[in-house]
Amino acid sequence: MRREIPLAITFLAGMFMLVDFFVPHHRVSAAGEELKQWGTIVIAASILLGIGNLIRVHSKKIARRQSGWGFSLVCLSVMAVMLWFGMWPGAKLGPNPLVGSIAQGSYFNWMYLNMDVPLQGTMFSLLAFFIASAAYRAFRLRSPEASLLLISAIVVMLGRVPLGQLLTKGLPEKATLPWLTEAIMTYPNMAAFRGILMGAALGVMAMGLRIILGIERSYLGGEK
Amino acid sequence: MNWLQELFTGAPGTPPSAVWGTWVAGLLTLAIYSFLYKDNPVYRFAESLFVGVGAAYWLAILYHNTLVPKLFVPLFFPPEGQPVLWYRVFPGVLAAFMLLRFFPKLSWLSRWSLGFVVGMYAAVNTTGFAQGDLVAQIHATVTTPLTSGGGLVIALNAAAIVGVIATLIYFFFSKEHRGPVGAAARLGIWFLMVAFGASFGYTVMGRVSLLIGRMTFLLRDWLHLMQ
Amino acid sequence: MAGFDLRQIDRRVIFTLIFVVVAWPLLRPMRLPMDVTPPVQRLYEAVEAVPPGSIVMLAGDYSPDTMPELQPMVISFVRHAFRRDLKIVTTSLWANSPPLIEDALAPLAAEFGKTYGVDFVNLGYMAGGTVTLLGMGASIPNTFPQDYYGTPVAGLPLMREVTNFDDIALVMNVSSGTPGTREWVQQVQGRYRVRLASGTTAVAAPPFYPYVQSGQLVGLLGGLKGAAEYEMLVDAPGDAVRGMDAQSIVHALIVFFILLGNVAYFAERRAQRARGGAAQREVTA
Amino acid sequence: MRALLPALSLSVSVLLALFPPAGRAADAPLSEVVRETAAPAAVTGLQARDYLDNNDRGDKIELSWCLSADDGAGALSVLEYRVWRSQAPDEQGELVATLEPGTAAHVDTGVTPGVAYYYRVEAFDGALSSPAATAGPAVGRINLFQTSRLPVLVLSLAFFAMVIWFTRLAARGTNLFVRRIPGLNAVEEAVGRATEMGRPVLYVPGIGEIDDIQTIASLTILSHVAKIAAEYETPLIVPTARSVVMSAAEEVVKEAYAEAGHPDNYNPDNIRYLSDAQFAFAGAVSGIMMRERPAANLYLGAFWAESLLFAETGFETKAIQVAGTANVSQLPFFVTACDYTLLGEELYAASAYLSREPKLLGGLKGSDWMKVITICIIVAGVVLTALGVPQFGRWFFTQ
Repeated sequence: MRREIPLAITFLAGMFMLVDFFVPHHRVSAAGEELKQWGTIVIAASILLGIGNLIRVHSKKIARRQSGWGFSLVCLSVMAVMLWFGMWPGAKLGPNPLVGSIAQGSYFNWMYLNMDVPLQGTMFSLLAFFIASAAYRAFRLRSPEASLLLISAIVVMLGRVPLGQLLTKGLPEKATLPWLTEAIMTYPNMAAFRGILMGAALGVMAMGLRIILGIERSYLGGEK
Repeated sequence: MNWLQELFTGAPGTPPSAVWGTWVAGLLTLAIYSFLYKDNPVYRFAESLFVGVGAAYWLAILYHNTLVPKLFVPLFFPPEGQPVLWYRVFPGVLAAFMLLRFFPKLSWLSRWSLGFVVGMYAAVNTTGFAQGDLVAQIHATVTTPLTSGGGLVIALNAAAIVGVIATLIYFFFSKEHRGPVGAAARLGIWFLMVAFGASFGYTVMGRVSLLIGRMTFLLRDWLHLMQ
Repeated sequence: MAGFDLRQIDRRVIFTLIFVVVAWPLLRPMRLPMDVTPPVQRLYEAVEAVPPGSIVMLAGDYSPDTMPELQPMVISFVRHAFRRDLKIVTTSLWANSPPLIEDALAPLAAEFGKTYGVDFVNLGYMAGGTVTLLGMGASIPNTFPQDYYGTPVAGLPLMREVTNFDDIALVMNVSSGTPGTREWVQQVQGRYRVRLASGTTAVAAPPFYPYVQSGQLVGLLGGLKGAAEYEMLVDAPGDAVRGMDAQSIVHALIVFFILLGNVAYFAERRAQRARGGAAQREVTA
Repeated sequence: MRALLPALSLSVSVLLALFPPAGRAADAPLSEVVRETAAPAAVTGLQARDYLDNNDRGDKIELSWCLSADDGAGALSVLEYRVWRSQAPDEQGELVATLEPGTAAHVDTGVTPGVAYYYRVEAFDGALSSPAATAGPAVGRINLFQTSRLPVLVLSLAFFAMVIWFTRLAARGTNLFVRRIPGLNAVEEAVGRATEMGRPVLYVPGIGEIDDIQTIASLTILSHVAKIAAEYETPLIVPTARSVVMSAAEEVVKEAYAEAGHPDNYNPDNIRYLSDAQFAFAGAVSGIMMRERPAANLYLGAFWAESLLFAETGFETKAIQVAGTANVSQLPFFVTACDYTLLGEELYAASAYLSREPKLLGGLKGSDWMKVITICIIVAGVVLTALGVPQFGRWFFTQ
């Protein structure tokens, strides 16, 4: 029973959503609408799961004094402070509360804009450096395919910025880098990605079918 | 020193909290960049901060923007003149089951919630991909204009149709890539490589843009060096 | 190769070079000229075609990490919409977006004299991804019962005019991943016949060209360049246009690195072949 | 703004009525001045019918009419049209819409499906309403199938039938042909090379979670690689970014060593959990490459931005590199920096090829034949359109 009920729920939820797609009957739509609202609530809980997991991993690290437990402490403390700012229920003090609110001007919002935003932004901007280094040390014309790839890449890299426009200024329009770039994007790039899109769609559909029919059960976890 | 003063007080009219904020943001930015020299405790400190702030933000906004309006208000505090949506108890129970994962004895109940979510997503994705990425793309390929736009455009459009077919053949696994199938697959890989080249160029562009964004912050908003 | 080996350059030298090359054009702008590409032009025209007074939706599905690319698009779109007297409803499938959208809306609302609740509404974040999109197809007020600040939507005059996508003249999705533009195309555009435009990161843009060709997207802004072109079209050059000089120079530098690296690579291979060493040598070196 | 306009035009028309411009008063026939106090002309030709779309919920009724003769003509312009709905022919009913001048059609979206309604439309000039035009009964027809989505249903059913058919064939043990993916040869060669050189093999199964199908496919290939490594007695290092993936990888590798007949050679220390954080993980893997100098680096699974760092460091250490991922934006970096790359679907095909699992084979074969059908449709559609028969292609329009 520990497997049959979830599989039955999966089947029913899935089949209903399929019917909802093809049948516009108002009773189906009305039920479908409420079901979709349920979906958002349950999915919200699955996000809570991830955050709970994070707390568990870091508290374990601190409890066992594993290497780097100090960093775990930093992580959990800042989290607690920010949660207090953002969710403290007793703090609806005035028209613009600084605590217990997520609105603009609150402490919570300040922490987000001045800590989360720069940290996230900077983390990914590191990649510009790494790409430059890899461009020099690893991107090679090692085969005809790789060569074709790099040539197309170089055209696009130059043609997509104002510099490319400047470099081929005065040439006939259809020989300029911006035109070539747009042509690459609109024709071969479009065609190849359309092929990939269709193939990927089939993969997703096959997976969906297996899940709804209960052939695919790996998401339920290992034990019987 | 006008500039030095501005560094610590901001442009005229800037509230102190904003100046503070910019300083915090600036120092955290540098802490992350220190990774470029090598992995170090300052970087790891900033990284832990990143994880903590991120999780707290997510939890709070989930509470305020999803759980309160969708679950708590309809169940416990319905707006005046509106009935209690008692049937929201069901997703509430499923949501609670989901959290039972943390209790090994009861974690099997979380599969009910998982089953619900996974089944729904599976169906929604199936129809979405079928309509948007399969049928709509077939339609668009079949109706590619081949009679207007001038010789070059017609040729390029025709080439694009051939490209779609060749790419599909490249990802065909039920036959060896020999003979005509092999030739078509070969053509397919060329199309793929040109497309990946475009992707490469665009990815480089994206990463560089992110760096430009951070540098604009450092040089303008923090250090006031840009006009 | 005797003497100086190009391959021995420390990564940190390259890192420093990149740093300088990005900073320099920001401090000393060159203002290289720039044309507008067709997907951006089409997006601009699609917004121009919306009759004044209509409601458009700004769906922000992004986070701070891609803000440099996407925030200029959000700002330009809001400016464009306000200037044309369109009303804006914003939604987010990404938890990170609402404060960022708020950051773009607040100053522009002040500039154009727009009132919250009447001319624009920020509905905030809703969990659920694709399922939320379908919920909006049935009823936007039921899917977002409150706005970002917790005000019930029944209390917002603008939201009384909105039931579902039938009331939305155009959706502008600004996205940096999943759920994002692909989900909007799959779940909303075809299913509810919505005019959908998209602004995405450069990384995400190339796979969306099939959607542009098929008309599933009425226009596409790809990365900072797309944002810069849009800024030019709405006649308000900002961070994106300002970044284009640096972008140009760094691209040139990276192309130079690729060429230089390959020259070194082929020189080394030739040298090895001359010594009679096979690829084996290369691996054991 | 929109609220202002009618108010503005109202006040203008009131002003005009009170103080007619000199020229106009002189020219205007008397009758027109008299008509100022009369109601505007009624609309004509009002029709109400089910919204012409087989795909709605049946909650829409479409109205159309011809504009009032006074719409936009002269000073006596219509300010708005008022639409009333009732369930009896002679009732006034409920006001459901007020529309701007120049509007000659309306879709009433608030009706209960299957119920008969009567409609009245009046032209209103700010003071008086025209006689009402009436129409009805009209019923919002309940639809049972979205006909525009028929192509989606047909193609999906065809595809599902093939998937189920091939899955059953595979389950019965029928030998379904799948061509060998060249990338697998490259993987085997790489492991062989590492053995010759007496150096370890590094296998990174991506940074995806365990429920990512790419991770699952990668673990299948890992099992294959582990068997070869066990036979050759070459150490196999598997760094992971998720603790659950680590336990799964442990199982897979241990089992493979046992199957290859070398259970004693299995070294649990080589299956490592490094870090959940993306760049910390990338840094730690690069460290392994520099210190332990694996001669073959295999990156198969779900990769994001860290792909670049792996490929670069691996290139530096001169290892043979084979990569594979379905994350398209990372493929270009792998193609240019690795010796062989499995592109997108090839990763799944390789895992189906190796595992021979019926559900994977069924999906793969079904997809294959669906691709053939797709190609046939495209060719047929393009040819027919060129021959002047565009209907076939248009049938696939689903919006």
